[in-house]
Amino acid sequence: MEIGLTHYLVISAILFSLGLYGIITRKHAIMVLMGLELVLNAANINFIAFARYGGMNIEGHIAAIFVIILAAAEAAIALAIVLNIYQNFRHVNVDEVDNLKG
Amino acid sequence: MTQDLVLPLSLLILLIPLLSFLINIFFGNKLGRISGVVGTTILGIDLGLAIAVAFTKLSSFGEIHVIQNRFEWFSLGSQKIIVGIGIDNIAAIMLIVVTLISFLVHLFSTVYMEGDRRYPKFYAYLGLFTFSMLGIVIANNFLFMYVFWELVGISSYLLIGFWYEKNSASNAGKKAFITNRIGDLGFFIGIMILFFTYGSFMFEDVFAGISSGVMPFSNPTMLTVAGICIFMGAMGKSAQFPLHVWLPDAMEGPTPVSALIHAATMVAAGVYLVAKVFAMFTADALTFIAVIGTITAFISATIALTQVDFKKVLAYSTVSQLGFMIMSLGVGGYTNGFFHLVTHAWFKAALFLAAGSVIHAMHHAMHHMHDHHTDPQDINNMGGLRKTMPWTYRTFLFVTLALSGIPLTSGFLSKDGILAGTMAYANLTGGWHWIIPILAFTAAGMTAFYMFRLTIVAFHGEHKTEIAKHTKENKLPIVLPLVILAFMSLWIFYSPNPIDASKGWFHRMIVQPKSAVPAAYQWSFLLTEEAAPAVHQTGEAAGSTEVKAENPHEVTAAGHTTGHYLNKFQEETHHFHYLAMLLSLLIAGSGIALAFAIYQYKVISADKLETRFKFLHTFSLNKWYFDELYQSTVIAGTLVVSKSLSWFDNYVVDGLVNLSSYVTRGFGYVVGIFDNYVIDGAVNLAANFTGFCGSKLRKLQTGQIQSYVVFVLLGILILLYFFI
Amino acid sequence: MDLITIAFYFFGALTIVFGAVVVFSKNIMHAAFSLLFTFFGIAGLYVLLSADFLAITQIMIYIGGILVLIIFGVMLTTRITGVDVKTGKIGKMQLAIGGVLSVLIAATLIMIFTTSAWHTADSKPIESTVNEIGTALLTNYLLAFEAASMLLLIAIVGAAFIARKKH
Amino acid sequence: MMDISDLVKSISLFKPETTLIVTFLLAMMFDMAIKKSKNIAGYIAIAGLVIAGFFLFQQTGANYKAFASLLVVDSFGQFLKFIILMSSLIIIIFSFFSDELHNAHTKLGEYYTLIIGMTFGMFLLVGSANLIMIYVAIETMSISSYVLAGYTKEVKRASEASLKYVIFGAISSGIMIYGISMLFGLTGSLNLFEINQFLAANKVATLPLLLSGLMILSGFGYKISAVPFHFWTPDVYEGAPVTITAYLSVASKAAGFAVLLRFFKTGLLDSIPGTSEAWQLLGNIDWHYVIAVLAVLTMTLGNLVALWQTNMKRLLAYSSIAHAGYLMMAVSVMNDNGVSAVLIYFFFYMLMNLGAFFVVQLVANKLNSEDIEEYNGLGYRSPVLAVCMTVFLISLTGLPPTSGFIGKLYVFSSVINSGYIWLAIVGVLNSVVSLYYYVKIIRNMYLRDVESTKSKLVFSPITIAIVLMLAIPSLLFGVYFTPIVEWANYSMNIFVGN
Amino acid sequence: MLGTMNFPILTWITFLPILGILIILLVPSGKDDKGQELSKIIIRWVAVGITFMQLILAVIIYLNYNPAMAGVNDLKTFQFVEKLSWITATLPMVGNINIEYFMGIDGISVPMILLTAIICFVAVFPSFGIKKAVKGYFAMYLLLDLGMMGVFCALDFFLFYLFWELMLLPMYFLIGVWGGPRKEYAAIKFFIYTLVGSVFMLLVMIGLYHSTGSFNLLEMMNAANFRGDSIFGGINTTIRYVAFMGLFIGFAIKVPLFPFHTWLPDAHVEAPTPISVILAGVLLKMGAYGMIRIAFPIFPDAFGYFQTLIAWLGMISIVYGAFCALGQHKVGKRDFKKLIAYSSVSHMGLVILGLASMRPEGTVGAIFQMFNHGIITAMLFMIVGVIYDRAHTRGLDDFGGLAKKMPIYTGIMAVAFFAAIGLPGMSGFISEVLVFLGSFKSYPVLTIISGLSIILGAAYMLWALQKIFFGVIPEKWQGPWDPTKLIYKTDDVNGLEMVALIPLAIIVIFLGVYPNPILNLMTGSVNHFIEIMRPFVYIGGM
Repeated sequence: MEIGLTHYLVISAILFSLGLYGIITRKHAIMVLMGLELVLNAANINFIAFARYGGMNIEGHIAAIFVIILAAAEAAIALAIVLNIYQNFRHVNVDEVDNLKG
Repeated sequence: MTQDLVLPLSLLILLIPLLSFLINIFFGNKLGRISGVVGTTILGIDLGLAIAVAFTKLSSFGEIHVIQNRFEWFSLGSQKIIVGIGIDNIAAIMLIVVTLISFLVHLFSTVYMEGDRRYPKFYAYLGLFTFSMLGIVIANNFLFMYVFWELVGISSYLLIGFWYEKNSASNAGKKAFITNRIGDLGFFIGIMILFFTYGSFMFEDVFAGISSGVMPFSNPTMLTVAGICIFMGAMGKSAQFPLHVWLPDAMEGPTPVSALIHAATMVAAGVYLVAKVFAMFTADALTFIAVIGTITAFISATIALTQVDFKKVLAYSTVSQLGFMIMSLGVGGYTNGFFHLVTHAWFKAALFLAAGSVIHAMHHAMHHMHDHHTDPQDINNMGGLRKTMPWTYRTFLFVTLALSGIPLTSGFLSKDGILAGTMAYANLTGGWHWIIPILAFTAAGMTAFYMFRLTIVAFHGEHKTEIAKHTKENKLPIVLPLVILAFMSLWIFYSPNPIDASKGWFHRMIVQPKSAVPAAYQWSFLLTEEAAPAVHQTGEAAGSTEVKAENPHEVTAAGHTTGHYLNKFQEETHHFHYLAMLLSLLIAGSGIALAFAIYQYKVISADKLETRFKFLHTFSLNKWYFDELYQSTVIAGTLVVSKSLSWFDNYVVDGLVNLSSYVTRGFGYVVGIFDNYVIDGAVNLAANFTGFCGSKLRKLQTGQIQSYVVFVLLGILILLYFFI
Repeated sequence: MDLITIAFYFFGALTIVFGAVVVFSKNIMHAAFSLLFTFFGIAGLYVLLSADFLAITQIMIYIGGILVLIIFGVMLTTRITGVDVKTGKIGKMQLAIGGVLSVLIAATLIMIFTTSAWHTADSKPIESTVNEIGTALLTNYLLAFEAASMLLLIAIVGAAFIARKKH
Repeated sequence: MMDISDLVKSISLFKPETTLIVTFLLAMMFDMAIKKSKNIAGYIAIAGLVIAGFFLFQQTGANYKAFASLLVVDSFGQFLKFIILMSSLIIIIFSFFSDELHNAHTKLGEYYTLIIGMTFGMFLLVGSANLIMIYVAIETMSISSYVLAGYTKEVKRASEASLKYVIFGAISSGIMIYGISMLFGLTGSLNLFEINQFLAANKVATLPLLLSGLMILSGFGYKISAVPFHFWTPDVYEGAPVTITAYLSVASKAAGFAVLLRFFKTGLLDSIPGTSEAWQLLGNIDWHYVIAVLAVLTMTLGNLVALWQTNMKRLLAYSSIAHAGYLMMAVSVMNDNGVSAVLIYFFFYMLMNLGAFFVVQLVANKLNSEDIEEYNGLGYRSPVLAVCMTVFLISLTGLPPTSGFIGKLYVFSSVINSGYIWLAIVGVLNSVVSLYYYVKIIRNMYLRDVESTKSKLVFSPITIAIVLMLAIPSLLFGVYFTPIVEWANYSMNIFVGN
Repeated sequence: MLGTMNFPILTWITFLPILGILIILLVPSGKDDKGQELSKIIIRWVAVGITFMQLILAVIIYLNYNPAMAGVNDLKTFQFVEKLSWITATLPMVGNINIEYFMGIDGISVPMILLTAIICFVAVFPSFGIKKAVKGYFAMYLLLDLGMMGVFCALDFFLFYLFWELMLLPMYFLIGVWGGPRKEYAAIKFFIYTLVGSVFMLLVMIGLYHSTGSFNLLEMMNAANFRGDSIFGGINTTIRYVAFMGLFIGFAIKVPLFPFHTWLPDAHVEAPTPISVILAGVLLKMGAYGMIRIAFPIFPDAFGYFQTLIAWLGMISIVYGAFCALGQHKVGKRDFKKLIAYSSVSHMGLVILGLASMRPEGTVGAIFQMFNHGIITAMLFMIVGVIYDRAHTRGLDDFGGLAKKMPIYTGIMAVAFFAAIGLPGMSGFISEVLVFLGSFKSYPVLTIISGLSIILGAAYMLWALQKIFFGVIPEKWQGPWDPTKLIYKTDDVNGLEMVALIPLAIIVIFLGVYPNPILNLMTGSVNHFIEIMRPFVYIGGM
């Protein structure tokens, strides 16, 4: 079978779901962030795959680049915040950070 | 006096008592004792004017049906509310009745109410009452009638509850007012039907409309209904079965009030109303009226037999006599019915004032003896008053005779006419209608019996208590009214012939009005011989200030032997005149005789009778077995009926009234609960449900970020599949 | 099966298997290192998709930058000296919900991806994308590019502020 | 390809944003240079905002696709940029009086700087016409706001808020970018104008379009706190400093609505001539209905849950969710009337919501609590403040004669005019529910603790003046609102190209 | 004639309270006790002055009003018209949005303005008893006054709505701050209940605006102004029925009509005396006024459709309210105010029944009943206030025998009670009779059932009268006044209370004897109103 667009998309879909699963189920904040990275990478696979099969559309690549840049920035901020949480709570279990509710 | 003056003077007569009311209510406290004098004086002036007006009307303008005016009270653009005042012959007579009795009661009260804390207020209320009552008298339209009807009700309420510290008094006032309102509702519905149909409140317009054949809702039955509705007003005010229950309770009011309102005037208003609008009643409505009147007359007569409270006896007697009047009007005896109203007013007022006199004396005696527990109104505490209170006794005796229908009294004339009328009616209509004269005669007999029982027990014999022994005759202001009223009960005032009133001025002046009801819905025997023209005349004259009715004299002149009477009924009444007279004399006589036998001469022991009735087998051992048995079947039988009817009245009729009041209040309670829990509950439920939803939705906000993510993803999925 | 196919399946498997390890692993360090392989697999897929520049960027920024950042984070927030590098117990309910939801999402996405028509066009002759990307970034995407630089500046300021100890 | 003339023109239209960048840098530098002044960055920020406002005003009437269609400069954007600018300005002023911030830090350089950065991000977002640009802009404002939400970083709840915010925000934008990738796959373009043209010319599969649309909506929805993307809102609003809460509730919402409307109108409008009455949207999906359902969910949830809140900030958070619902009602009608209603509403919403938060801030300064019970007897302890608060709350409820009523009037007007009677009924019933919790505050202020022995609260005249400056317009615009309506009507046309 | 002058008298009478509010707010609260007392006195008399000036203006309006000009839907025959452009803005879909400052009065509003002025003036005096937060109280009081006046003057729907809603908040505060023990509940209930009603009104208002392109009420009454394709265009459409119902419910809540009445007893029971007076005296009238001014003439076809239902609701309210009042002697605490509150439900039901009849008698009667009920119920509530001030209880069981201790009071009370049960010679009688006469023509059976209220009314009123005034004075009333030992003051009414009560009593009796001064005002307008409605309504009977 010829490898086509759909194959990549399926990989992306699985990766996306895995990422979400990680976000939902992991306690550790950094694990949640890792899940998030999977999600973003899934999106990137889409971009690149669509770009490739949409007539080598460079826009997809640009988009992927921006996603990577922003992921980096976001990761930096998120980690800083997680560190701050660690300072305040002495742990980084997201499900235990639930004082604000209701 | 010219005709133009009649109405302004009538208006003055109407307003003068209001002045009394205003003076006494606003300045009463300053006036103090003088307020009685002021009130009496004002009423005296009023009486003078009333006499002048009435004489003018009757003597100079007797042939003019009604002197009246009409003016716009207020308007709603095209729809004008026209009202007016009018004096016809019955109004003229009523003016005198009301003002004279009111004047006498004012006078009487100066002594009787002496020392009451709210003496000025009493006079104020009397003034208000007189004003309202006069308003009813001179109204020539339903609206004014209703207006003053209500005002009479409220002043009656105030007067019955005058001693409001007593719970029974304020309860009685309330009961009277509310019971009256039930009748008033009917009255009001009747008015609405008529206004709706004929577009006017004026009697003449309504009658003209009816005689032109226009029917409410285009249905002749509705005219009957309207008539009965109007009559319901009369049932309330005139204490007709089953709305009569308030009247005995109303005796809680001061006795002069009972004399004025609950004997002579206000309770007669119902009769007056029926007389005023007599022309609009259909045959069915009249039958209804007659039946109600008969039932009332009979039932209350039987009840009066056993009462021991002085005023209660008189109260039931009043109800009974009102029944007579209503009955008379119902059978078509217009003139006699109204005649009885007038004669009854005098002697019943006299009876009540005499009762007042007795009670006043008893009170004084009790006061003298420092006794505060004995019931001063219980006839068994009296006895022998004949000696201590001679004037009271004499007048009382005389008016008792009048009430019993003994010749030479006015009561004889009027009652005899009524009884003859019932017989004529039964004869003309036949069938079960014969029950009406039978019951009427029985009631008449009982009237004589219980009145004499009262007289004998209270006045004759020995003093039954020490108190009775210490009673003294009252002062002049109390005695004088009694004498005047007793005097008024002489036959001579109404007819030169002591056994036939039909030749008197009264019967000449008070002529049965022509029925406005089309012939198809009216008793044929009530229709006058000549028909249409007079009606048209009325219709044409609708705008003018006065209406000429058909003149009886002209008819007499034009007609021949039978034409002497206006209609078949009167002719028939005349036929029965002597038979009825004979019968009634017989029955009244035996009633009196029985009373004397039992209470005066103790030929028959009342106590024993009662005991034996209760324990029949001990009766059988008695040596006067046959004798007594014979006697007791009549008397005890009557007693049984009386007792049971009394019971019936107390527990069933009154009970029904009370029950309906409980039911109403209970319903009010249920509605209250319903309102609190269902309607308001629904509102609160909506609010609580909203809050509940909020509190549940709030649970979604767990505080855990991951659950939020789950919700977001779920949300997207649900939205996706929802909108697909 | 040609080389490309084999390569695709290799990189695809690499990506997914290690992706799964990332989210299922109990040990956070294992997860972090698995993430490295995932990223590497993705970079491989990029190559297969003729995205040479992206593949390099992926390796450089993600593996070189972000991952290192993450590992630093792990180290700073977890007591390395202790044994507690595990990520803690997770409620069964949460796992079940997460599992079901992820499967649902994957199923939905795969369903959509396999059944829908996508915008496709004949590809131009494949050459290096670096040139094109460079041109685009400085012309059509100039603003986005500059804005991203601003964003990074903000991120630096912010991250520095947050991560800084109390002064 | 972009030519030089386009670039020159674009740059000239980029002056407000440029000013913001310069301000950002200057603020940072001055803050580092001048150690003594605590608020120096704030003053610079104010100056910068004023200048930016001036440049923004200069753009009146401009309609241009700048930077090769990355950014659109139009009157619609200008209106919302003014809203954002004004709220930034007001928030900075509020911050001068925030004990919360001043107690936590000796210097607030980063704070003001980040506000400017966030303003910059929002400016970009309002004008973005390219999905990548939108993503970058959202991230720019988000990253600033994550930090700002946790600015009082030693405070536990602030750091918690910040964590939740960053995780939720990152995931939402992750989902959004995945949606963008799918849209890119469907249309082969990231530019809204081109997407529009592609959709007009070709038929695309409904299901992926819907899914990608919903995923993109999750990015926008989280900015405007639409259900079910709202979950961060209460927690973050409660945890963040009051000033930031207020800022998030107005400015970032404004930017969110801007991009939402622009996405639909620019990207999906079927631009057949003469269809300005109601927008025909491309792609065979009833977006009216989708947004309407979300609007109903949003306002209902916001109002119902708000009933139970006892923390003022949290209550106002739910209230702001509810208001997002009302606004979405106007969005859902998808016509110019709706846009105009959104703009009008937003202007008034800015006044009243910022006012309410400022009162919360002032009270918290004095009483150290945001608990609703602390407001007991406030009407007697500080009459002016309480009266102003009452005005804000009544305005938020939407009762005349306050400006909030005018906002609601226009929203319902647009809804009814489009025939969505049921939506209007749900809307008004919701505003009845909302009355309950707004009045609860009024009740506490006036009905509770009437004969209080507690001391009077004295506020500095300048803070009172600021509150009055928000309260009086809230009232005045309720009886004379012509200028705002005219302005909104002038601004309601979203630039859709040729 | 003032009517032809350019003096904007309606603006003055409406906005005069603003002046009062400003003065009141500027009065310094005083430093020491003496100063505070002085400031309270000043504030009170400012309120008296302002309301008195309003009363004078109302009388001037009354004197200069020309009853020959009908108004209702005809701008030319409206009087004292002030019409200014207020809001003009272009909107894309509906063209210009035009909101006008449009005030004017006709025969339907003049009695209401008079009523408002009278009630607001007399209710100031019982307000003297307010001790806490006097400044706020009178400011709110005047604001309420402003709103009420405005409602009766406005002819622009938007303006009307503005005034309508303007009353809510002051009312909330007046009940909530100065009310009884359950004031919070009552206040919020009032607030939410009325808001529910008015939001529906808002929607219909917007719909009407979109259909006619104007907020002008008079234009809305002309079917020609509705664009054919607009939502309310056409006739007898479902949406018009729904819209009418929306308006009707909005107004019915204010009336209050069964089953929307449950806020009323609570509000009355908890409100302070003067506010009960205003609530019963003026506020309830607004519902019925709104129906006549807005709901019925704008949707005559829908009115025709629902006419019988409305008549039924009127009847149910009459009987139901009366039963509830009667039931007061058993349910819970026997509260005097609750009794009167329910009697209000009953009496206002009469208004609705009269309106539903669409007969001149019924409609004139209904409006007159609004006026009379305003005056009479105001009296009743003040009367309750008088004993409440003395006894600090309103429980009917706590009283008895007061007639002896307070004779003047009893006299005034009797007037009010008898007026309330429709005794002839009192104004209530005329209106009751007119309503029944009118409704009997259209709905004879319903009218007869409603007639039950004549009996029930007498029953509950006399029952209350008996409870309070008759019988013996309870122990706790004897001896020197001492609230702590539940010994009550038994002074008779004082001068201030007389000032409030006597004029009302005079009005009641005067209008009972000679109702023309009020009836003449409205007959022209009402007849015109009926004429407009005639093609659409059922008038029953013959």
